[in-house]
Amino acid sequence: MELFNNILIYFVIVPLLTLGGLALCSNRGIKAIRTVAVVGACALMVLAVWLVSIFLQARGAGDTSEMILRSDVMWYAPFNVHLALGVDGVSVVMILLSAFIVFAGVFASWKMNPLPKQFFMWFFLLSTGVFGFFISIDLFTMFMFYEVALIPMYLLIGVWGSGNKNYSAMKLTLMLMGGSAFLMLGLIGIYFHSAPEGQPLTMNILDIAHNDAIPHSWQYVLFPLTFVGFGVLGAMFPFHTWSPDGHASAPTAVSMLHAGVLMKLGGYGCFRIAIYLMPFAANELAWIFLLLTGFSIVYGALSACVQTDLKYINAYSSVSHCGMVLFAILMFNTTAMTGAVLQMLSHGLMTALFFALIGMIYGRTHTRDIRDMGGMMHIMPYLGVGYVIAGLASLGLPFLSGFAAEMTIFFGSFQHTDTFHRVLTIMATTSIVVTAVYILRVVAKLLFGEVQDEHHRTLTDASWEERLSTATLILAVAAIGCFPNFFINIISSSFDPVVKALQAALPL
Amino acid sequence: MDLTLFMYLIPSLIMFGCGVYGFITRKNMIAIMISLELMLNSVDINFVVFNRYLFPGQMDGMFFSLFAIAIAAAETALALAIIINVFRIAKKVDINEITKLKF
Amino acid sequence: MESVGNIILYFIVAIAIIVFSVLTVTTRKILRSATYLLFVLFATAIIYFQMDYQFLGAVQIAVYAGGILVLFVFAIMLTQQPGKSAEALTSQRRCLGLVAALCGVALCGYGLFSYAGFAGKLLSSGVDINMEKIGQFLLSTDKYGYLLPFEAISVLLLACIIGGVVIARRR
Amino acid sequence: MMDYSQFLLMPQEIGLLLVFLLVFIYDTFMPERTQRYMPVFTVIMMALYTIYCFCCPAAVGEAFGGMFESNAPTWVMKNILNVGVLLVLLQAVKWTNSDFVSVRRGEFYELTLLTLFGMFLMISARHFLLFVIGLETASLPIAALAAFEKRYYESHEAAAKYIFTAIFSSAIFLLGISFVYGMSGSLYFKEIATALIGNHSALLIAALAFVIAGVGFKLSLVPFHLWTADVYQGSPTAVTSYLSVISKGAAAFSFLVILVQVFGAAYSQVWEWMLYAIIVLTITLGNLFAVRQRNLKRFLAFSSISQAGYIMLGIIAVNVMGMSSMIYYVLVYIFSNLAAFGVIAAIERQTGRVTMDDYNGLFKTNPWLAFTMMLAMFSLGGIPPFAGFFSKFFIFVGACHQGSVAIYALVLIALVNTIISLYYYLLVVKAMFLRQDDCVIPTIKSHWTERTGMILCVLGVIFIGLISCIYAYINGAVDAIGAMFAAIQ
Amino acid sequence: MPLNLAIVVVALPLFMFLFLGLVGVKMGRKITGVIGVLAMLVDTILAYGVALTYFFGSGEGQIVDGVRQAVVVANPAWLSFTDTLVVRMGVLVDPIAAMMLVVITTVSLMVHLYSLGYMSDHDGNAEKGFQRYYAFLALFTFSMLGLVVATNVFQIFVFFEMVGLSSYLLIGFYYSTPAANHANKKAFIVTRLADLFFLLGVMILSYYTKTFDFDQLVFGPTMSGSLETAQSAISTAGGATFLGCSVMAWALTFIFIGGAGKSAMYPLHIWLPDAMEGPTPVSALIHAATMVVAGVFLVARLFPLYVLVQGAMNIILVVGAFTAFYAAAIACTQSDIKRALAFSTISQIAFMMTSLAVSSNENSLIEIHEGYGLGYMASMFHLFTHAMFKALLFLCAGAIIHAVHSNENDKMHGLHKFMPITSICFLIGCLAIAGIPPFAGFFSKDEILVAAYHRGLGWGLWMSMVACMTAFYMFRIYYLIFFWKKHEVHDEHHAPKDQPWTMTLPLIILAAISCVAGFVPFHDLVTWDGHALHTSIDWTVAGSSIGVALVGICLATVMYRKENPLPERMANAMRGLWTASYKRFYMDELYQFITHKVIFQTICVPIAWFDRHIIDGFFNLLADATNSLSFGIRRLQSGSIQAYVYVYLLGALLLAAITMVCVLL
Repeated sequence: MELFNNILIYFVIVPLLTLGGLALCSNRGIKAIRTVAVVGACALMVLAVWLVSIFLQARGAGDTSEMILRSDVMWYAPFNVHLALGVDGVSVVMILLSAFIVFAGVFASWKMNPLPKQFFMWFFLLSTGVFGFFISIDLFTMFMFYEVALIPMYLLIGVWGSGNKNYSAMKLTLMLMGGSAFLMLGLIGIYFHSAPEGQPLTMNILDIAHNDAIPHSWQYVLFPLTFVGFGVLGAMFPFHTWSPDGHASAPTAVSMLHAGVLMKLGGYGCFRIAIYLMPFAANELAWIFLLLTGFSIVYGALSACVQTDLKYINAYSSVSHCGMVLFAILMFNTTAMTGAVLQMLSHGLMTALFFALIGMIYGRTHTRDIRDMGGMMHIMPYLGVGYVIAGLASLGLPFLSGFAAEMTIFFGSFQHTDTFHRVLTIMATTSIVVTAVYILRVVAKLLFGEVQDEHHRTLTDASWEERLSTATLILAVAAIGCFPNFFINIISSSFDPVVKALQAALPL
Repeated sequence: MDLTLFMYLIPSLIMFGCGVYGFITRKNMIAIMISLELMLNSVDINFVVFNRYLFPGQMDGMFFSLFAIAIAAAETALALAIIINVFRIAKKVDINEITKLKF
Repeated sequence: MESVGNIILYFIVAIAIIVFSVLTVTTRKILRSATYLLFVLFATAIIYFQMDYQFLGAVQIAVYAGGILVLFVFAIMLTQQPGKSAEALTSQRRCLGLVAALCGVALCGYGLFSYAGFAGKLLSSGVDINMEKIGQFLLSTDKYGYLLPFEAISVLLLACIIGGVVIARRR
Repeated sequence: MMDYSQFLLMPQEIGLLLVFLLVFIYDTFMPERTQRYMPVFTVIMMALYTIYCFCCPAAVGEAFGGMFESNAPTWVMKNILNVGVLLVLLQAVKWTNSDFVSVRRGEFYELTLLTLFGMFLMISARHFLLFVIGLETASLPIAALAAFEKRYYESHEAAAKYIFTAIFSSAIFLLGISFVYGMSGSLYFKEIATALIGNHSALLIAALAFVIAGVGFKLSLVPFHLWTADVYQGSPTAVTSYLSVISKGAAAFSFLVILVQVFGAAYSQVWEWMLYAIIVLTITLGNLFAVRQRNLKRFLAFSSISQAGYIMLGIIAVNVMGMSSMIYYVLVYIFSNLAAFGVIAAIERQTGRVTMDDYNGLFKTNPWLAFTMMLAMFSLGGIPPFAGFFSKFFIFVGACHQGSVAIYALVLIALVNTIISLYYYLLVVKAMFLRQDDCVIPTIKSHWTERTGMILCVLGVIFIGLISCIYAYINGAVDAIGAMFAAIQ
Repeated sequence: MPLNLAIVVVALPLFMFLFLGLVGVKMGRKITGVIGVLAMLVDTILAYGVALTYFFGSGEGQIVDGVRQAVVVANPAWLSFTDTLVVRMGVLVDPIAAMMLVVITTVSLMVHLYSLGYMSDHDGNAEKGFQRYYAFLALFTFSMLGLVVATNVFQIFVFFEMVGLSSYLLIGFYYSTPAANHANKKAFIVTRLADLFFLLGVMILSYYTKTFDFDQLVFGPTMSGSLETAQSAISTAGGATFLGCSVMAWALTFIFIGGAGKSAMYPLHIWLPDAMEGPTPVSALIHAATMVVAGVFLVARLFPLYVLVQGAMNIILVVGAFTAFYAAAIACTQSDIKRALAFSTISQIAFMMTSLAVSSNENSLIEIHEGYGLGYMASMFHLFTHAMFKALLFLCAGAIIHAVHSNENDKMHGLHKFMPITSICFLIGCLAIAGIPPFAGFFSKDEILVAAYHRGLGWGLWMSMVACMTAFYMFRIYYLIFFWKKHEVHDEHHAPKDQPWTMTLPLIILAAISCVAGFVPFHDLVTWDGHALHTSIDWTVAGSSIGVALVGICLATVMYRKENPLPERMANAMRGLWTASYKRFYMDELYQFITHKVIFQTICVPIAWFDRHIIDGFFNLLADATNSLSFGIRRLQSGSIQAYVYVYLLGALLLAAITMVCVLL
C-alpha cells in the first residue's frame, strides 16, 4: 500500500495501536497500562520530531510545494471523499505540539484512578482525532477526525472529572457539537461549490482553493458557518462559555489536551478551511469577527481577574489567548498569522503546563480556590516554580513562548494602515497588562504569602513523573521563547498561499 | 334527471365522515370498529363508482374493492380478537380505559 | 337519461346510507349500531348491483353482512355487560368529532367536486361484466391480471389466522 | 396467458416463504422436546437464506404486467432487511424460549417472517393493490406480535392501540388511493405517473396527503406518529426492535418509490413542501419528546421518530445520492438500533428493568453491555468514527445535492436537532458511566445468541462506516435506476 | 582586551543564573554565594577590561576623525516579523553602554559581596533561599547588561521586561510577608503598564521607520549619534498625524512613558517606595543604582530622535522637573529610612531626566550649541555618580537595618557611636548627593544645573531649589539615624555594631569611589555624538549650588542634630502639608481607588457576572427552553387512541389544506 509508505498515516495508526494495546491490558495491571501508554506517547514524539526533520530537509532541498508528504487514497468515490494526507509548516508544528502534550499528558495522569485503562483508551482516541485532523487535507476526513477528537471529552470529563462534572461535560459536548453542526453544513456547502460547473466536485482542500469556484453569494453564508463552527472550539466570544465549566471539571490530562491541542483545532480550521477556501467572504466579513475576537481578548482577561478557582482563571485566560489566535488569523498578513500559530503553540504548551500544575496542586490540596491556599511555594517548591514559569509565559515574558507569539501578532496586526485594525490592535495589546494582573494575583495568593491551611504543610512536592511531565512542557515553552525564528521559519512560508488568495480576492 | 358520478360520491363521503365521527366519539371499542367498517366501506364505493363511471373498460376498481373487502375482514377479525383479549384482562371494552401508556 | 326506477332506487339507497350511517355512529345501543351497519352494508351492495358488479355485490353481502357482522355480534355478546346502560357522550367530545368529520368531508368534497374530470360523468351502458371474465382476470399473470395479489392475500389471511391464534390462546 | 415463470423474478420472496414453510412444518410436526431448538433452527435457516440472497445476483425485471418489479435497489434493500431480521431473531432466541413465551414461540417466528414477506411486497410492488396487501401483511400481524407478552397488560394495550390506528390509517390510505384511481384510472404506478403529469388539482393534493399519512403511519412521521411510543413501550422488546428498524426501513423505501415513481411529476409543486414540513416536525418533535423519557423503550421510540425524519431527507432529495444514502442510513440504523435493543432486551429479560435510572452505574457491573449501548448511542447520535456519522453525513450531502436553499435550511434544522438528540443519547451514556446507584443491575450473563447478535451489531456499527465498499455497493445498485430521478429534475 | 568579551560579560551572569538556579539549589548555601561572588568578580574584571579597552584602547576604529564610534560586537537575528522588521539580539558597545557595563558590574559585585553578610543571621548562617537569591541577582545582572548593550529598541524592550521580572522576583524574595507579596505585584504591574506604552511606541516607530535598529534610527554613518539619521527616520512618517500630533511625537512619548515606568517618574513612581520591601542589597542594586535608570538610558539611547521631536522632549522636561521636586518634598518627611532613600532616588533620577530634556530648545535643530550636548553628558555623569553613592547609601542603610532590625528611624537614633564606619560612609554618601565638592555628586549635579540654566533661568532656579531640598532631607536622615538622641540599648549582647567585613568592605569601596568618581573625564568619554565636549566648571553656577546645598545642610543640622521640639512644631504648624507629604500626597490611595474601586469593582466584576449570567445564561436558557417545551408538549401524547387519531386526521387535513392554499392560490 502506497499509503503506508507515508509517515503521516502513522500518526493515526500509532494511537490506534496504543488503544488496541491498552484494550488488551487488564484494569488491574497498572504497570502494563502505563508501559503501553508511555510507549505510545514516546512513539508519537519520535514520529513528530522525525516529521519536523523531514519537513526541514524537504524545505531545505528546495521543495516549495504547498504541502509535502502528499498521499491520496480514494475512500468514498460517490462523494469524492479521499483519504488525503499532507502537511505544511503549520500542521507540522501543530503535530509537534500535540505530541508534546500527549507525552506530558500521559505522565500527568500517571496515577489516574479509577479505571486507568479506559482513561488512557479514551485519551488516545482523542489524540487519534487530533493527529488525524492535522494530517488530513480532505474536508470529510478532517471533519471526521475533528469530531472523533471531541466526543471522548464527554466521558473523560464525566467519568474522571471533578466538581459539577455532569453538567460541564454535557455543556461542553453539546456546545462543541453545536459548533460542528454549523461546520458540517458549511462543509457540505463548500463541497457542492467546490468546482466550476461541469467539473467533478471535490473535498480536497487544495483543489478547492485552486478551483476557487465558490460563488461570492455562497461565501457570505458559508464563511460565517465554518468560522463560527471552528470558532466555538477556539473559544470565540460569545461561544466560549463551555470553556470555564469544562476545564474546571476536567481531569488534568484532559484539560491539558483539550486546552493544549483541541482548542487549536479551532484556530487551525478557521484558517485552513474558512479563510483559505473563502477568501472573498473572509475579506468582507472579517471585521465582524475581528470585533468579536478583539473584544474577547480583553473580555477574557478582565473576567479572569475576578475568578477564584484556579481552573476558571486559566479557562478565561484561554479565552483571551485563543481570542488572540483568531484575532491574528483575521489580520490576513503573514506576520500576524505566523504569530497566531506561534500563539497556538505557546498557548498550547503553557496552558497544558498550567493545567498539569493545577491538577497536581489540586490532587494534593483538594481545593482549587485560591482563597483557601497560600504559601505553596514553601511546601511544594517545584510545582511553585513551574507555576511561576507558566504564569510568566502566559503574561508574555521574553524568552518564554508567549512573548514571541504576542509580539509577532501585535507587530503583524499593526502593519495594517487603517484605523480600525490599529485601534483593535491597541485594544488587544492592553491585554498584556491585564494578563499580568491576574497572573500575578494568582501567584501572590497561591504561592506566596502565608500558608492558609495548616494541613497543607504536610503535603509533598512533585513526584518524578510529575516532574518529567512538567519539565517537558517547560523546556518546550522555553525553546519556543528562546528560538522563535526556528519555528517562524517553519511556519511562515505556509501562509503564502492563503495570503495570496486573500489578496486576489480583494476588490480592486 | 341524471345520476351523475357525484351523486354516488356524496353518500360515500358522508359515510366516511360518519365513520370518522364515530371513531372519534365512541367509547366502546366495538363501536369504534364498526365506525372503521363504515370508512372502509365508503372507500370501496369510491373505487367501484370511479371504475364504473370513468373507466368502464377495465375492472381495476372493482377488483380493488373485492380485495379490500377481504382485507377488511381480516382486519376486523384481528381487531375484534384483540378487543376481546383486552376485555378479558380489563373487563371492559371502554377505550378510555386503555390509556395507561402515555406521555 | 336514467330510468325513473333507477333514480328512485338511487334515492332510496342514498338516503338509507346517509341515515343509517348517521344512526350507526350516534345510537347509544351497541347492538343497534351493528344492525344499522348491516343496513348500510346492504345499501352498499345495492349500489354495486346498480353498477352492474353483481359479483362484488354478492361478495359484499356474503362477506360483510354474513361474515363480519356476525363477528361483531358475537363480540358484542361476549363483551356486553348486563344491566350496564349505554355510554353517554359529552358534548365536547361530540363537537370535536363533528369538527374533524366535517373538515374531512369538506376537504375531500372540495377536492372531488372541483376536479374537472369528474364533472357531469354519466353511467355508460353496454358494459359486459360476467363471472368468466372476472375469473380470468383474477388468475391471470398478465397485465391487469390479479394472480399475484390473489396469492399475496392468501399469505395475508394466513398471517392473520396465525395472529388470531396467538391472540386467542389463553397463555 | 399464464406465465408462471414470472415467479422466478421473485426469488427472495419465494425463498422467504420457503423458510417460513420449513419453520411452520418444524413448529407443527416436530416433537415437543425438539421444539426448543426451533428458534436456532429458524435463525440458521434465515441465515442460510440471507447468505444465499447476498451471493446470487440480483434478479432484475418486471413481472405480472408490471405489478411487481425486482431491480438492484429492491434486491439490496431486501437483503438489508434480511440481515436486520436475522439479527432480531438472533436476539429473540432466548426470549422465545422463556417460560411464558415458549408455547407461542413458533408463531413469533412465523409472524415475523410473514410480515417480512409483506414488506418485500411493499418494496417491490408497482401496483397499488399489491402494495396495499403488502402493507397490511406487514402491519396486521404486528398487532398480534405486540400482544405477545400475554402476562402484561401493557402488551395488550399496545396491540389495541396499534391495530386501531393501523386500520384507521389504512382507511385513510385507501381513500387516498381511491382518489388517485379516480384521477388516473389505473393502479399501476407507471400508468398513474403518466396520467398525473401536469395534474395539480386539489384532489391530487388531498390524495397525496392521505397517501403520505398512510405510509407516514408506518414510518411514524409526525403528526402520524402518536401510536409509536405507546406501542414500542408496551410490546415485547423483540417486537419493538423489529418494529423500529425493519418495518421502518421497508416503509421508507416503498415511500420513496411511491413518491418518486407515482407522484414524481408533482414533486416541486406539491409534495416537496409537504415532506419539508413533515421532516421539520418529525425531527423536532421526536427530539423534544425524547428529551424527557425515562423508559428506554419509549425513549428509543421517540428517537426512532426523529431518525425517521432524517431518513426522509434522503427522499426529499430525489436523487441517486439521496436514495442510496437513505438505504445506507437504514442499514446503519438497523445495526445501531438493534445494538441498543439487544442490550435492553438482555437486561429486561433477566431483571425486568427498562428505565434509564435502572441503568445507573451499569458500566461497573456489565462493562460490555454498557459499551455496546454506548456505541449504539454514539452511532445514533452521529458520532464518528461510528457508522451513524457516515450515514448522517451522507444523507445530508444527498439532501443538499438537490441544491435549493430551502433544503440547506432544512439540513441546518436537522443539524441543530442532532444536538438535542445528542443530548438525550448522552443521557443514557451518562446513566451508565457517570452515575452511581445503590441498586445497580447485577452482572448479567447473556445468552450466546444475544451476545452474537450484539457483537454483530457492534462490528457493524464500527465497520460499516469505515469500509467504503458497502456504500459503494448500495450506490452502484441505486445508480442502475437513476433514470427514475432524471424525470423529476 | 578584545571587545568581543562584552558577549561574555553579558552571558556569564546568565550562565550563573542557570547554574545557581538548577545546580546551586542542590549545593550548600554558603558555597553558592561564594561561587556567585567569584563569578561576578570575573565578570566585573571583564567589564572593566571591555570599558577600558573601549575608552582608552587603540582597537579598530573606536575613534575616527575625533568621533567615538559605537561597535556592534554581535547581532544575530532572533525574531523575524517581516523581512525588514527583524528583532536582533546583539551586543553593542558605545560610550554609555561601556559606562553602564562598569556601573552595573561594580554595583552588582558590591551587592553580591555584601549579601554574603546581609543574607545571613548574626551567627553567619545563610538564610533559606540563599541560592535562589544569588540566582536572581545573576538573572538581574544579565538582564541589565543585556539592556544596556542592546543594538535595537526592541531588544531594550525585551530586557525591560526581563529586568522587570528580576525586580519582581527580588522584591518578592521574602514572599511570605504580605507587604513584599503586594509590593512585587505592584512593581511589576505598574512597570508593565508603562511597558505597554513602550510597546505601542515601538510599534508606531517601527511601522514608519521599518526598523528597530539603532544604526538606522540614531547612528549616523560614523556609528555615533546623528541628527541627520534621526531626521530621516522621522521623515519616514511623512508628516502623518494622529489627533493633531505627529505620529513620531506619539511614538516617542509612548516610549518615554515606558522609560518613565521603570525610572519611577510621576505618576508611575508609586511602585518604587513599596519595592523597598525587598532585601536592602537588592534595593541598592536594582532600585537605586541600575534598573531605575533604565528609563534614562532609554531616552539617552534615542536622544537624537527626542532632540528633533520637541513635543516629546517638553513632556519629559515637565515630568522630570516636577518629579524631582515632588519626590524631594516627600523625602523630607519619611520616617522609614529606605523609603526616604527611595524618594531621594526618584528625585535624583528626575534630575537625570530633566538634564536630558533641557538639552533641546526651539532652535537647536539647526545649530548644535553647547547646552544640549552638556545636558546629555551631565545626565550620564550623574547616572554614574548617583549609582555609586546611592548604592553606598542603601548598603549603609542595610547595615543599619541589619543591626537594629527595623526600617524606622525612631528605632535608630544615636548610632554613630555603635557603628562608626557605617556612619562615616553614610556621611560621604550624603555629602556626595548634596553636591559638596569634591565628592562625586557635586560635579555631575553642577553640570546638570548648568544645562538647566542654559535652557532657561526658571528651570535652573527650580532645579537649584530641589538641590537644596536634597541636601536637607539627606542630612535629616543622617542626623536622625546617627545622632538626635542617645541610642537605648536593651540587650548588651545584641547591641548594634559595625557589620562583618563582607558588608563593610563594599561600603568602604563605594565610599572611595564616591569620593573620586567626580574626576572621571566624562565630557571626553561620554557624549551623545562621540565628539569630546569641552567644558569647565562654571563657578557662578557651582558656587550657587554649593551655597544652596550648604543652606540645606545647615537647616537640617539646626533641626535634627540634637533632640529638640522644632521639627514637631514645624510639622504642627503645617499639619496638612506635612501629612500630605508623609502620606506621599495620597497617590497610593488614588491608585488603590482606581484599580480596586473603578477597574475591579465596576469593570471586572460586572464582566464576570455578565459572562456567567448573560452569555452563559443564554445557552442555559436554550437548554431550559428545550426542556420546558418538551414538558409542554407532553400532553399531545395523552395515551388515548382517539386523540391520536384526531391529531393524525387533522394533521393530514391540514397538510392537504395548506398545500392547497399554497399551490392553488
